[in-house]
Amino acid sequence: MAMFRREIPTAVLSFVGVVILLAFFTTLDIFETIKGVFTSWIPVISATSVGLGLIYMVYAQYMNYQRNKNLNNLIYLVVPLVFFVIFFGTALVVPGNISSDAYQWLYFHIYQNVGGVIYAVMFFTLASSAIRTMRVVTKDPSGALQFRLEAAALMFGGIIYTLRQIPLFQVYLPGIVGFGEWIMLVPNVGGGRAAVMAAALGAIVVGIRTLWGKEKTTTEVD
Amino acid sequence: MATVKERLAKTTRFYQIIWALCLIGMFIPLVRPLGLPVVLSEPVKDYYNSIVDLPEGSVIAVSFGASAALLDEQEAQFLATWKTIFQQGHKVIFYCTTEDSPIVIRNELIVVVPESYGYTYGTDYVILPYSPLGEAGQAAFAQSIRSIYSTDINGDSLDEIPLMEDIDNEEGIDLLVYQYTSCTDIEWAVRQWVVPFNTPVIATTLGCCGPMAAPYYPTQIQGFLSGSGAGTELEVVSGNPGPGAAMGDAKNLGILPFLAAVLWMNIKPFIGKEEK
Amino acid sequence: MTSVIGGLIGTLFIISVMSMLWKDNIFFRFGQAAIMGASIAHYTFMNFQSVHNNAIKPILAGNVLFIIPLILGLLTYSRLRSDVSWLAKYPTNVLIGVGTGVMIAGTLRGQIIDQIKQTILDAFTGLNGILILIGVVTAFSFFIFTKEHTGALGTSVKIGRVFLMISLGANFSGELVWYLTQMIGRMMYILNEFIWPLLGA
Amino acid sequence: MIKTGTYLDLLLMIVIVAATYYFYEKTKDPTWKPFIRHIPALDAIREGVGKSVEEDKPVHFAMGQSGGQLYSNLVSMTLTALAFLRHITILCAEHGARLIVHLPSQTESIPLIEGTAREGFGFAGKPEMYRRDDMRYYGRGALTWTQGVTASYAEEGVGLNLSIGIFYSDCPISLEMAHIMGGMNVGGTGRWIMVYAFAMMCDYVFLGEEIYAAAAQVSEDPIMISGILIEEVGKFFVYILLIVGTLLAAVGLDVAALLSL
Repeated sequence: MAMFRREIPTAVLSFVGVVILLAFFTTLDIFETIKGVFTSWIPVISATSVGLGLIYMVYAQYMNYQRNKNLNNLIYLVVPLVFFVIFFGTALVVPGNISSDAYQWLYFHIYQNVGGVIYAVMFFTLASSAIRTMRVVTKDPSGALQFRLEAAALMFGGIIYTLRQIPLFQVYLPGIVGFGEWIMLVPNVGGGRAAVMAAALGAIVVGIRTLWGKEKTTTEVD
Repeated sequence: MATVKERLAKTTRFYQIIWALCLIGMFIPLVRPLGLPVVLSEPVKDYYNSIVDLPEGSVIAVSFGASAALLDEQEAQFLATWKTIFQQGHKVIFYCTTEDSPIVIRNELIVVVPESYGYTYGTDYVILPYSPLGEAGQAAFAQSIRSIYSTDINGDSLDEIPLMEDIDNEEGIDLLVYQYTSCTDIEWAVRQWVVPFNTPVIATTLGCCGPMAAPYYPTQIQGFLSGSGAGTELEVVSGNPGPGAAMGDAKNLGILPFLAAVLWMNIKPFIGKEEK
Repeated sequence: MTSVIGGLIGTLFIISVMSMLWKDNIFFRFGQAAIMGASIAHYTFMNFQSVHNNAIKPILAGNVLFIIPLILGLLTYSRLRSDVSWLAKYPTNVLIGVGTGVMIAGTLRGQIIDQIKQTILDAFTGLNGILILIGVVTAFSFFIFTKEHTGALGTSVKIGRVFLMISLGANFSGELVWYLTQMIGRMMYILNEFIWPLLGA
Repeated sequence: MIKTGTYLDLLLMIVIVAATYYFYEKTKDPTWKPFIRHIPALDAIREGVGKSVEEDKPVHFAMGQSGGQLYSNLVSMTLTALAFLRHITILCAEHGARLIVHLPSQTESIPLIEGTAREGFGFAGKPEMYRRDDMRYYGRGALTWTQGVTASYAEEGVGLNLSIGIFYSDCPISLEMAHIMGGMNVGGTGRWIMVYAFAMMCDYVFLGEEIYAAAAQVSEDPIMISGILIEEVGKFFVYILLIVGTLLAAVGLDVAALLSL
């Protein structure tokens, strides 16, 4: 029985991964066919598991409310369920489903609209963190001024590319477009490429360890 | 000596003042537009040329991974792209890779109206429904469209759709317009379309994803639009005005308080205002 | 009128979410909870539809092989009972197997070899290309973990970190302007869907 | 039989597989202790757990709104985040700190995440500390995730906020809100595009690929630690290709064709 819990699932993982690699490296059609079958399963497995999240969400909200019966926790328990029923019910029952006028109304004014707000909020949180971080010169405890090279580089890349994206500066700050593009296509590419390659190597090593059956997170968790 | 909490409250108040000023700055041009001109960049020109240089009737696949929440950033790109494609008479296969995409694409096509360009659904363009593809799904799509999508968005079998008659994999695709909102997803297109099949790819994405797409341009991806600014540029270069212009105007004043605050924080140490 | 009411509701939701920038409050909690319910409903519905289109329909059409991913998907729910929770390893391991295989296959070429190739080709295009090469070589040295960053390696890492920071700055800027656009978009929503219709403009 | 255009990929793969085999053999020697440079952010995790206990606030662990990707190129990052989850679970169990895990939107990853947390508490000898209601799921999208996380900070307080994994545009809110609410931010992501947010908002940051090395160090597992050395072999290979390729190009050889093999 223990074999079904550990060894066989690990073998399944390795088999699937190796077949996909063989499909990439070899000209044998059989591997390409098997790869096609596996990759077509992925969306189905992923989509079928979606109810699990709903169960976890409701459970956590319910338990929180049981532990601490305050108004906030009551809101978290009831309001999501109410809106779930409104949205899901409309999509399911109203003719036309998600294309119906009723769903489109809900979607546009609530889902899409408020979805956009969260990114709007990020403008403010990001701006405040940048104001805090982009300080090229600071005072140390003795009162002496210190130049921070890395903060200067961060600010250089950040501010120049910001100016390049703003029409006002494009018009009234000659050369800013070219300079901004240069930042993006030269130093950014130099640093970014190195980071991409390093992360890729890290990912491949973890990947091979996983296919080898030595990745703890996939083998030891029951 | 201020406590950590008090200092935190003080800095938060400072940020809140900057935030309020930014809001006011954004608001003014929305009521009184400034109307500044637009400067074109190379990736946008190449993006546009990739579409218009294709022979008429070429097949373009649009991997559509839109997020409804991000339409402010991408709507100008979408509308200008669809209009450019339809003006050239190319055939289009839209396939939806996020759960928001089917609604977004339908709404976009209500605005653009392919039929007004002489298009017929099923013959000149088709929309495939949502499927959570991920990178593996992109690989599967390039290999066999029918292994991922058995029907179109209306539930009709792909075998009954004239446009899809002879198309089932990357061989039938002349250009991939890869639309995405998660910056590293550009790698999916590179790895699953460019590396194995050399399919020409152009990309349309958020402003933040431009720096991540840049290392792949122009060799692996032929052009890209990043952000609403690039959408506005495409509107200009393609001669299809859209919602991008108003956005550009409001950015001008909205960003100024932030820039002033960064400048102030860097001047402070020199005038002895810096707290330890 | 429906439009103004929609605009009003949308505006109230925008304000409720943004109010968290001022301080935590009950309206923010309400808005957050409502969106959580709405979002999971949309997500669940679209995925059910996806299962219907990509699994149920093919199965009914005779493609019985799709029963397997359907069963695998259902096995993820075994996590809810601790005595059978190990069954969930099968679907997760199939997913990880596919993910790992696809990732390794594409990463070798797309993220490593093609990047090296492009860096070398760039290096012979002029000063900018040489700068890219210097950036790649020095920034890459930052990611060496088996040597202390001192001496020549230390110098290389210092230069590399400058390139990395400029790159981070550019990334930051792209995001900042995007978020600014989003804020403008929401202001346009309030104006176009609520204020102007209300004023009859 | 081997596809043209994949020879060099195969060579790199063979180099890494051979290095993997070599170093796995090395790990069988219990006296083998390779040198790995110290990553300062690692100490901060323990410090942050201590801070949480002192302030009687929970430790928050997040692997990103989209941090449960099992079938994309980012799967390695998901697994790396799980190594940190196991580590923080053990630390919380040892110090008696409450751990709240903010689940990503990918429901298919929940079994793995929950299993890792449960296993971590079990390993530390305190399985009773595992609470399913502290596994928080917020639905799909950055909107609900960031709001859920922010609400949790506001409601329950935040001592340490450990954010490691696949982060998109969710982290500028979650990190900044944790900071504003007095939490200590430690984190990192392998997604280069979002590293800036961590660099700007965290008290201690893992820069890009450092998360893989740090995960190996926290695991204290020789196999995972050997992974760092295997990566170094890969880096050596990259440097060789870069240097040799540049020299060959300088003498006029068609390097593009060679590297397309």
